[in-house]
Amino acid sequence: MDKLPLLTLIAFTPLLGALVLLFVPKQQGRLIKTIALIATLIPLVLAAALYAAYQASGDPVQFKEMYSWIKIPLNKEGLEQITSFFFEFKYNLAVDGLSLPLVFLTALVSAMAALASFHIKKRWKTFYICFLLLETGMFGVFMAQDLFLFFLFFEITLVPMFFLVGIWGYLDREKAANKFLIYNGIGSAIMLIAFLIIVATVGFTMTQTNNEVILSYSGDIHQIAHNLFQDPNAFVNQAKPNNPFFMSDTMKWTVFLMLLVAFGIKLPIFPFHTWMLRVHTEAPPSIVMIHSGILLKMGAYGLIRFGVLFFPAQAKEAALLLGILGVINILYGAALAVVQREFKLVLAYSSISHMGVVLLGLAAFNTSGLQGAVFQLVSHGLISALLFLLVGSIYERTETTELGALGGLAKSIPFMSGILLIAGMASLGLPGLSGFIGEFLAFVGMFGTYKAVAAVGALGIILAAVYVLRGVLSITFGPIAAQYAGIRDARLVEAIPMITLVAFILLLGIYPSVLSEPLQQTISGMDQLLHSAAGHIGG
Amino acid sequence: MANDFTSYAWLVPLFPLLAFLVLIAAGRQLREAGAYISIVAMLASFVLALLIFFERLGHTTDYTWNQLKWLTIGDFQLNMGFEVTNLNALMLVIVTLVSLLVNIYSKGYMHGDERVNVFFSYIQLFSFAMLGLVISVNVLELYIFWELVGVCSFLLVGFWYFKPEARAAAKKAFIVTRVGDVGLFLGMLLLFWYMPGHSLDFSAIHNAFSQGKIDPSIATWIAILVFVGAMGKSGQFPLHTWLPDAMEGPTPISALIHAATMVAAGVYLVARTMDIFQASPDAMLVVAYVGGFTAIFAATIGTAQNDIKRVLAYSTVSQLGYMMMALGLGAATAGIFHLFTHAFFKALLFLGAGSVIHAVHTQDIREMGGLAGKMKITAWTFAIGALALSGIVPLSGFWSKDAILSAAFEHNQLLFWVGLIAAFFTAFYMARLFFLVFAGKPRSDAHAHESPAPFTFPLVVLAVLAVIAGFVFTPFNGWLGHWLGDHAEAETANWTVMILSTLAGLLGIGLGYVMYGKNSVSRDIVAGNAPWLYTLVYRKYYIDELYDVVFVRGLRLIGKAFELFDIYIVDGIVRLCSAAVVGIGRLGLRLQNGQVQTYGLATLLGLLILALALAGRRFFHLG
Amino acid sequence: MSITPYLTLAAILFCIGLYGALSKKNAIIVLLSIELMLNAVNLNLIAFAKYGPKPGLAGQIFSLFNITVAAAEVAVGIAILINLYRNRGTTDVTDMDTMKR
Amino acid sequence: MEALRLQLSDLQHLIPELTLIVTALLAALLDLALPRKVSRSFSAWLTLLGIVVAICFTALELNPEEPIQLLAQSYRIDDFASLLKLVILVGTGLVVFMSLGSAARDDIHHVGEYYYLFLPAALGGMIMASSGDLITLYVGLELLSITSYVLVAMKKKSTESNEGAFKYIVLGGISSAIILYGMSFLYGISGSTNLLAINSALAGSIDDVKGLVYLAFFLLLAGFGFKIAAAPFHTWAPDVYQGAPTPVTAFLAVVSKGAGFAILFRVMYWVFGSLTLMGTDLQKDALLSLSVLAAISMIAGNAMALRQHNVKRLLAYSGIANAGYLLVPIATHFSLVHYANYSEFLFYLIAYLFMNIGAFAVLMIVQRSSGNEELRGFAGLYYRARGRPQRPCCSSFRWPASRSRRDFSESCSSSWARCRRNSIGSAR
Repeated sequence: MDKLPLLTLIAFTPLLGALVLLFVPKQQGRLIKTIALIATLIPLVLAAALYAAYQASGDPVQFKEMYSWIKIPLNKEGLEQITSFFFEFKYNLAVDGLSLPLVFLTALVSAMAALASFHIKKRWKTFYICFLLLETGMFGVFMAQDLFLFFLFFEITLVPMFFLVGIWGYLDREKAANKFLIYNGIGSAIMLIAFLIIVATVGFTMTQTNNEVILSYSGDIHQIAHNLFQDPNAFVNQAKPNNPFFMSDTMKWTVFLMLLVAFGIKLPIFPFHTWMLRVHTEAPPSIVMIHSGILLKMGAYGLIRFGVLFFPAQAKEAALLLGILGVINILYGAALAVVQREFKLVLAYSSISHMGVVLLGLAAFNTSGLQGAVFQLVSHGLISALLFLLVGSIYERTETTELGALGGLAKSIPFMSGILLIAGMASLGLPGLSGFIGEFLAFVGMFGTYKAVAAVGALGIILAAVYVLRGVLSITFGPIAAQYAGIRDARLVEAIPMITLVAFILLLGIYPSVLSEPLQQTISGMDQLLHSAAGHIGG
Repeated sequence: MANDFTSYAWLVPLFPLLAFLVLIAAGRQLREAGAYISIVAMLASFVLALLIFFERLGHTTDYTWNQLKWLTIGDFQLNMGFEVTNLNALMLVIVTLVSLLVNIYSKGYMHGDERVNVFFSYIQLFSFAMLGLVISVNVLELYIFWELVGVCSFLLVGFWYFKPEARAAAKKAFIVTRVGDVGLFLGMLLLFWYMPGHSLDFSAIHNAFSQGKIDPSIATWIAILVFVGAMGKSGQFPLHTWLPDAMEGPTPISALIHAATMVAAGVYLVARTMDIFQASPDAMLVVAYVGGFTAIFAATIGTAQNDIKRVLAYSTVSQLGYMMMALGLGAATAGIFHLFTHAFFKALLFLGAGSVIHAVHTQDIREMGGLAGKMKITAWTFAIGALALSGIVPLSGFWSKDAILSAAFEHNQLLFWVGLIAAFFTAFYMARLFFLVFAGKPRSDAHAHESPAPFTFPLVVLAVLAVIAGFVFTPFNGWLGHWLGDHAEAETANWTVMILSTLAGLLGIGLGYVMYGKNSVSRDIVAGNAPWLYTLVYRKYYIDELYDVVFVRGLRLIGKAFELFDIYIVDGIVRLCSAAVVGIGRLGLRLQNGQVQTYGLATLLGLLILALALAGRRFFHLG
Repeated sequence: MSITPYLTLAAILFCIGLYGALSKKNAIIVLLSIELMLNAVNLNLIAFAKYGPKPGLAGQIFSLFNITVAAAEVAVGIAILINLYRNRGTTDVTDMDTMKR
Repeated sequence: MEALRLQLSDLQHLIPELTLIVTALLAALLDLALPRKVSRSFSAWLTLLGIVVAICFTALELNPEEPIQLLAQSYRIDDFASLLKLVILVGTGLVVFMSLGSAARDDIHHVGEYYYLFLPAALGGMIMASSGDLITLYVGLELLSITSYVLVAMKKKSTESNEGAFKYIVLGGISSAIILYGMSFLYGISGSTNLLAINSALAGSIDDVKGLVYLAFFLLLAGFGFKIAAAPFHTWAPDVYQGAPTPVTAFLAVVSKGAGFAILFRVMYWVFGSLTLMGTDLQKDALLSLSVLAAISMIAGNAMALRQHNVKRLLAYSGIANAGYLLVPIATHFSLVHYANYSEFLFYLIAYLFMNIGAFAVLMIVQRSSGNEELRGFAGLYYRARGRPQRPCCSSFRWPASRSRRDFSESCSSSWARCRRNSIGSAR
């Protein structure tokens, strides 16, 4: 087990599946689906094994896999004393407490979405190839320990997503796909620039051994963190004139804000959210499961990993801003969710609202806040996946998800209605279900830092109840319309992912230690970093 | 000091949970068995609760177990577990007993409903949550169960999901209590940060607050926030509006959840965290005044309602106000005592009302009448309940109300008079209710008959309890106060209070009798002479309408405004950006007119502008 | 001898050429105007070669190259123009706008 | 003073160029001599052969121990030149290859001529890449330009082709004149046409002739900007691209533009941006103007492409934007640690070459089947041509929706260099 490159296996099994699919004739729908399902189930099993094998104590970064990948020698004319001078990107995968749950979440939601995609109507082959490609990209994003690799995987997710939305979506799908691509493209562009600046300054390392002097640019995030925080002699920390590698505070702020915007688009932070509304309404529901369940998390993940952990002092100073943005997200999303007439839009805005909780947890800058943010990520991933799974199944039967047109479905589809109710309850943060833990921890954290902000944000809890109940009850309660009286309840293939997701939602809600244990090391490491950064400000 | 049964207290909520799981899993296949499973589970819980109760009789130390590692927050561990105090033990008995009786009752009441097993499973879930709430070891655990009972209440109120009114009522119940829950939530967060060691355990809270380790201003904040939570659950003004609407649910539910147990959870919460309140006189005062106001406010509304269950609902709100008032006055035992007696006679009244509704298929008291002859057991038990509620000697209600009023008489005269007037109104609307329903002539031609045994058995049991339950704590017998650990309780008989409260009760009943029993005073005396007053009371002081305008429409308005903002400003800016790009493109394309000389000119102008802008600044020093 | 008059003359010539190339309707005249511009350059080069701060032969050689290249260019230009005239029957440059936007 | 004479031994360094000349002459003579009936396709193969041989010879010249300088440094054969020559030759070869068979259909009457005209054009590009002297540079430029004019006009009966060619020649002539005018001032200031000599003259005291230096720089910038179709000197590109036969358009977009960049790079790197001028106002302004040009090109090119329906014009606008990207490494500051942005530039140029030729090849095929160049001809391409769609999607990334981002990642390495500069900027 130790020798097995588990992460590579997880990340590239879907890709392998996609390659296999290339050789399957496109008429073989059943075969294609089976292969795709297997290609998502294997990573799920492996991810579960990974989760089990992860050691909660000790070095939080585990399962490291590192191979030299791209190494570009650079011109060292005029630098005679230098032995070698290069630019290196490594194939560098690992997981820590932060990425581990997200890797598992990805595996889980992808497998469920693959099941839910069974009722895609056209071009299964291309669909699943895109789907599997997307999954590989998502795994990579959460595992990559190198900026370049991260960027690569991040981009890999965009392309299949574009096609998945653009080809298999609803009426306005092309517009949605374009909007998705443009927004995320801009985000990626900004992220790329920020990364390049980081690599070009922080990533510059001079290694001196006996008689060799090696200069290198590296995208390794551990190297970068080392240069930033542990090595006072690193070029980046030396404020000498004409040191092109020094990062002034202004510079750090610039990069931090760039990262905030780049990942803020993905997260999405108000006012960069409009693109995701379209994707939520226009993409096929199984893809929205992925989108809302995982892709949005990539934004938060990136924000934590690169924005907060690379620039803790700046993030700390911006904490109030983050907190206020979080509250705006929560309340703005919730208030809009209350007035939507389309259930998918209700859910879209509720996603915005929930992502605000993540921001709030981040802004708290203490262990509970950070932990809350991670909990909220995982839990929202599960819940929104479940909700969109239901939306897909309901839409398949009723051809609409307009709140006004539906009603009383509890009569004809009691099972799905029950699940919908559970999902809704989880979404509004009912204790005993996963949504509560994240909300609780994030608010606990924020309350320790900015009481007023947290108190205002807590209004969102009420609003969440309002919009969730409004949405769920309009669909399931009330008198039933005649045309929906005969629709059938969930088939087995739909029920399995529903029950699985509910099970995980319950598990997290009832016994959150499952998630909090592996998190501890990482979170306390982060906390120390943040505190030392805070001390830095004070001093 | 044996804790043989007490250490198994966690089993009490577990039985209903198991029943719930069985019912959910097996679903419709169970048919009739569902009800029996529920009853058996509840019976097991009840027996265990009784055993624990008796075991506790001699004890004063609490039994605590909190070793379940639930969540780690940095260096801090949040553990779960359970705690049995004397207060808990009493609550366990009340909840299991009422729940058991309601289960039995429901077997008859819900007979024939196709989702009867769903109904029972909800009740089991509720019982589990309520019992869990009672034995919670810390505030977070309590909050979790607190929310769970809220959900169960929501589910049961909306049990007849196809009725739009049920849907609305369920939604309202959930959302309004949620408002209170947010208060509790924030209070809990405050506690978390200000408690030494971040401990949320009740025992730790007790120690910290009774030893004055917490700043009083913080204590005030925490107390008020916790009280907001209690207000939501216990229907205190201004968060009372959901409770009357919740009567859309099946009647046994009204008895169990909305009269005896869940709504009392707020009172229980305040009693459980009494140390916090005692650390803050201001908060105590707030509790007392809110309670007192709610008591009289809801009692007046109760006089003008025509729905049998709504009358009882407002009565519940009013009685909960009494309890709160007692707690706020520092008379915790009196409050809990009233909770105890109220649980029995209000459950009795609701079940009686259910029996009536079952018989006549209407809830409007104006369409009933003369049922006493046809439904003897129901009428008698209902009368006992009504008398107990009205505070007539020697029924249980008298003793508990007297305890509260004595406390008020001693500490706060204003609240005493408020309580007294409320007692008068209580007696009046109960008399009105009783005479309209059971006396006089039938006003509809429904063939009412006595309900079967599953109905009447709980009624009788509860009626007995409503009679005798009061004797555990009288001015002549202060045992309960000692047992609950409240040494400040006054034990001397206050004859003034007793006489005044009895008078108020009798006066109310008398007025009810002359207006509705003998019809010697016109019923429309108020409606005729002061129609605005009648309408005001009848429309419940327009609170619902006010909330509708301010909150519901307000929120919708804000939402709409945000939506416009989202579409036109946020998205508008985005569109503006894309339009700008397209505009640049258009501008550029306009240049491409096919004329080679234009092209040349553009090149030339481009060169000139570029050169002037870039070189010019060097030569003309323009920056 | 100052170089300024030569440079001025060349600049004037260049501008006239440019003006002609950008304003005349007749394609032939446009081509001629370009020739004028090239010749202005030649004048410049010769002037620099003779009177510039660092005189030398290179300028004159450069101008010889210019003359040759200009001849080739104008030859191709006329050829294309003839072809165009055959197809369109006009030498008016303002008529040449079948492709736009 | 080194020998100004061209020694016979020097010719070995010119073998690639000579190969092209010989092939071109051979093809021309054969074309002239052979009777009409003989198919002219031999010309294509001959041209291709010449190019392949030239590629081989150029490849052999890679990695010299010392840069070879001929004729008093007026002709340099160094890696910069050799690599660019390879790009030019490969590009030309691909264009010729892609014209095979399509030439006749495109109502090109003088097929033989059409093919072998690519050879002097490529030769011009090679001379530009190698030149170290204003005169060679100019001659190379004109050789490329004049042959391009003819190539654009190759569709003899087509009004559009003629019109495009005429526009091209008028504007090209003007730009040539502008370049020359700028060169004349450079010569005047330094008294030499050699780039390095000019640079050392500029490095000396230039304060009294500063105006002339700036004038010269901007004139050159405009002229070269025209050749590489950078906004605002891009106006000719859409019309000429549209008018020209498709392979010629590809040639213009790739080879001609690449050669233009070659001299721009050479001039910037040797004259205005070199280390000897490091930190001077002149250098800063020069680099700044290039950055401005790059920015305008990217924005304008992409913005105009958004509303374009004719694919060829669309590709022209895309080419304008790409010119902006390609300008970035040239415009980037040379710092102590990193001062040769050549590899970034070349990397992007090669990527650009392949994706552009790929796009044009697909365009040609679609054009042939749909009969026009409008974008709607591409609709449903997925369904019509199963095997082929990967090409427009994967090899060229030219479609507006996916454009901005893809190009961005393509220009990763360019931005990289730019970031270096940003970081330095703020370090100061």
